[in-house]
Amino acid sequence: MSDLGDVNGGPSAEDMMTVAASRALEGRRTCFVGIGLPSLAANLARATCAPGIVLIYESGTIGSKPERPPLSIGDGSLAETADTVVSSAEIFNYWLQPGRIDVGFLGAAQLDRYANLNTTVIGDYRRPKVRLPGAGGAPEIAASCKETIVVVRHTPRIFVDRLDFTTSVGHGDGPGARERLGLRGAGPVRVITDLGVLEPDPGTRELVLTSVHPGARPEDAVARTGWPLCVSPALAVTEPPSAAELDALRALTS
Amino acid sequence: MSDLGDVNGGPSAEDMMTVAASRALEGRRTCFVGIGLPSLAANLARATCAPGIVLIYESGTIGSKPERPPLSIGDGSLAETADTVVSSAEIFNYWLQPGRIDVGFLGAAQLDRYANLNTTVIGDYRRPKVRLPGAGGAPEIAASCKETIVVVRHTPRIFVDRLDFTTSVGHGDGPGARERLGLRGAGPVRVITDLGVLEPDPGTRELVLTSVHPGARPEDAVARTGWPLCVSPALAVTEPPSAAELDALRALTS
Amino acid sequence: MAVLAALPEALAAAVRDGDSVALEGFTHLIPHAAAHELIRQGRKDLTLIRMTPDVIYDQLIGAGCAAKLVFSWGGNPGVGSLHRLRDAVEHGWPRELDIEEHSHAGMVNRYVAGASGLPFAVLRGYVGTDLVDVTDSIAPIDCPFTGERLTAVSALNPDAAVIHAQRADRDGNVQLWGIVGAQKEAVLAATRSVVTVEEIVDELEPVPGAILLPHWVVDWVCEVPGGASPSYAAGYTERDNDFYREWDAVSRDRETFLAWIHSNVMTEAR
Amino acid sequence: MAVLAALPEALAAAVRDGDSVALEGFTHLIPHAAAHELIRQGRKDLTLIRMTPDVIYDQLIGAGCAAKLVFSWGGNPGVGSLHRLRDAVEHGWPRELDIEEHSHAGMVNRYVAGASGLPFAVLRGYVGTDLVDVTDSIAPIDCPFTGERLTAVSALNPDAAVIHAQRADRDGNVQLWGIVGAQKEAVLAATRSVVTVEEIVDELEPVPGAILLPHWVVDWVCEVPGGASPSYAAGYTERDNDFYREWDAVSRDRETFLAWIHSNVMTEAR
Repeated sequence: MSDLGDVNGGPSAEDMMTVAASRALEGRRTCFVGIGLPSLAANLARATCAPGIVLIYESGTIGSKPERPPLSIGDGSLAETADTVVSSAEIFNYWLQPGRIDVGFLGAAQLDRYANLNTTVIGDYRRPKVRLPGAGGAPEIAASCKETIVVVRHTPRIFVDRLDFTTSVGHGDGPGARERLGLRGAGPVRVITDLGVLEPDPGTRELVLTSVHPGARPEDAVARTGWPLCVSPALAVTEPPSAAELDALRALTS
Repeated sequence: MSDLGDVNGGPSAEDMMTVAASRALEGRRTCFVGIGLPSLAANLARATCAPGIVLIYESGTIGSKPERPPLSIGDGSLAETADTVVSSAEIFNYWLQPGRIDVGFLGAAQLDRYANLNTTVIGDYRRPKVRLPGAGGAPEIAASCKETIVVVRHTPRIFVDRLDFTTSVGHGDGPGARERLGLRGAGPVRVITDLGVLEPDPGTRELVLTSVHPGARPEDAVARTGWPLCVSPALAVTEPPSAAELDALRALTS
Repeated sequence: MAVLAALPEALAAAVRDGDSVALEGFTHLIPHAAAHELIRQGRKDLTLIRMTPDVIYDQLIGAGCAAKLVFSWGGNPGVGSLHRLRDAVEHGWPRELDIEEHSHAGMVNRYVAGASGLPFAVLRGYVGTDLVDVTDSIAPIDCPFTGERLTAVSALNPDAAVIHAQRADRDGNVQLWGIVGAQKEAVLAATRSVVTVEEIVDELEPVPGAILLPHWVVDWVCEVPGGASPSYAAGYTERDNDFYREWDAVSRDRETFLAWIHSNVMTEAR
Repeated sequence: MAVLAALPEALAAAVRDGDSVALEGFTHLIPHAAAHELIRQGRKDLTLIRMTPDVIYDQLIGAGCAAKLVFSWGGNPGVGSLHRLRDAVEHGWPRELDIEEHSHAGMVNRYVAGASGLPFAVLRGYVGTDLVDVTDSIAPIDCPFTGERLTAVSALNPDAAVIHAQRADRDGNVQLWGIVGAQKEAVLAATRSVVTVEEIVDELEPVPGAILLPHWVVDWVCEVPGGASPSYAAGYTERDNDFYREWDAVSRDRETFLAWIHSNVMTEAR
């Protein structure tokens, strides 16, 4: 695992992932937020590069401004700090489905080369090895947001050649897949991990490693990927977290 | 026109119609109210025979308790005195459509022998002689309330042999019509006029005059009806308005 | 993203000749001032959409702004007919008016579909009525699970929605309460939206029963105190029922109507 | 028509073995006390319905009350898996558990259809996912106007809905606010309903963001202060996040779980 300096109290790989994810929200107006790391990253963005961003949680809170990322997406702080709270029916039908939200943040237990996601089962559906929580809002976030960003750890268990179950569609089976399926959002534009950043190739729609975080090596990413991962010839190194970013992150998590 | 004693300040035919309509709500729990005479009768019922009845207006107010019948169904007094106010979408989808409301009160510009109603046009639809306001909530009130009650003046212009336009379905073309159309409410159970009360024959579903108001004669009703109106062999005379009913009516309209 | 603007500028940008426009409201919060501004701007060939077209639609139709009316109940609530609407439908004055006619349940579900990004909505409605024969945006649909036949209505997505609300903050978040009708759905279904408000405030205090339209789904917010009169804004103004009663006489006669428009709309201070 | 009752009596009347039951709530207002009473009453063969089954469903499943789970996200929010749910699905302990699985958007639209008296709802969803293959209550449907293919889901009409709310009045009008989830739809879709409340009051003061379930659509109202704990009731109680974190360890092991149920549910004062 790459490590930017946990021992010295510097940023960890996890911190780098969160910061990189937060930066992906710069210039976005609205974000549909899942729980866990996406919520931390979204609130970090609100404290740094995207102060006016409107955070929308699937519990029905629109414009939540929690002081700390909540444990659950139904926390009281999300409702109390929201511009408005709507019913579950309304959040999915009026707000998510029509495609009015700029970006959706998703996690996954498995992800394939087209950034299709599995959050349902590992193994056989009817008698699974691991029963995961399931779909939640993800299939429609993946379908309807103008763009989605996936935040996952880069491990061979997650980066698989073939999903055990397709819960949420990324770029399907490649070029033209989303259009054929009638999905109106553009799909995943970025996958952010603890090692770097992957983006779909404009032609093949297959994920390409386009950036590595400081201290991580592209070989690490290739080794931890269950398919032959393409590395961009123009591979960049992620800008390390700034002092301001780290301070804001500490303030959110302390 | 029958007259119960306007000159003496006693109840008019209009008063009798309102009182008879209010009595039809006795024992009912919930009523979907149109504007005008139905609203006055429903509020009279609340003041007399049905004190606990929940009045629901298509403007979205549930449990309105106005001191006076409002001019319009969107009056502020309806919202201010309501148990809750919901959106137009919710009032029709969650409250009216599933058939949870006991009785719907309707008026009409034309009514036929099966209590089908026209509130759309007199004459040809595309170039009508009279363009009426249209359907409003009536088609679904007529379809979905457990029962409906129609309140209209008994005139040849209203009681027609053939509607110029079917806006709301009563008993369709007779026995079994509502079932064939998939309408789940029982349809019109009573038509209350300034002359008396009509009810559908249990077999033919055709309206039969079952009661005349004091001072009105069945011949008047027959003469003012555009089809050969059946008069019940057990024709009753409507109980005249009680002092309490008239007092309550005066209090609402003074 | 909401922009605070003057009403004439906002409407000039939001509503063009030939547009479909929903000036929504269920008796409450009717955007009278905005409708008058559309008349002053001389808009033409509009498709006017509303569940309950009342006096302002009578005025827009009588002033010749409308080519088509999409509606479910067109009257002067508690008073009677809309005489300008009748004159247009019955006699083609001042021009022919196309009619697309629904029930309230159908109309509101058309807005819901539009707000939800769906091409249609499903309801129990219209079966056995003649509306099915005269309106193209009604069709049967079968349940894929039970086989039961229901009714579909096509979505409404107006080019512009125009509503009146109690207030907005400086970011353009709009708050309205009381009878809320189909205003949220109309704004969310529309391509562009203009909201007139009684006042613009620093902070929107929460109000029981209030709904909020976030600034990022509203295009223009215009401070127009009394902009609903003679309709009302709960908490701000009262409905002028006398005006509605008097409108009956004003609107019965073409010349009286035109004189009224001239005196009360065309020469109104902007 | 709402009846004020004690929780054991209300649930004994409302929920029978083999029923489909929705104990709804989105993290907020989860009806923990009612779920415990169902376990104490030894209910069997229930079809449990909920968008977000969490700890109480883990408990009901582990206690052997459930034959089937209809859901869209089953986890301990912010903590991880539901180990009793996993044990039932992965190893059939304490019994086999049927699964009917949806997305949130699909589940909530199933409730909306149920509350609206429709046999199905339409959404943009599921296309391209494997959920279509494993779940029978999902089907394609074509727009009769545009020909576009969309997705239909069948309506949910539970035999019983059980929810927790902040308060009710003595007539049984129920008021809840904060994150309101799909509770209104679940109650309106269900044949019978039980609502536990923090308190019963003489008069329901209006609260911003509150919804009201009128007394005539609620069957039983039970005063159960703290009835949502360790979930919370906005304005009354706080969420006990530690409990949710600790549940992970309690629920991992069958014996630890059974001991917990014995000590905390079966012997709880009624």
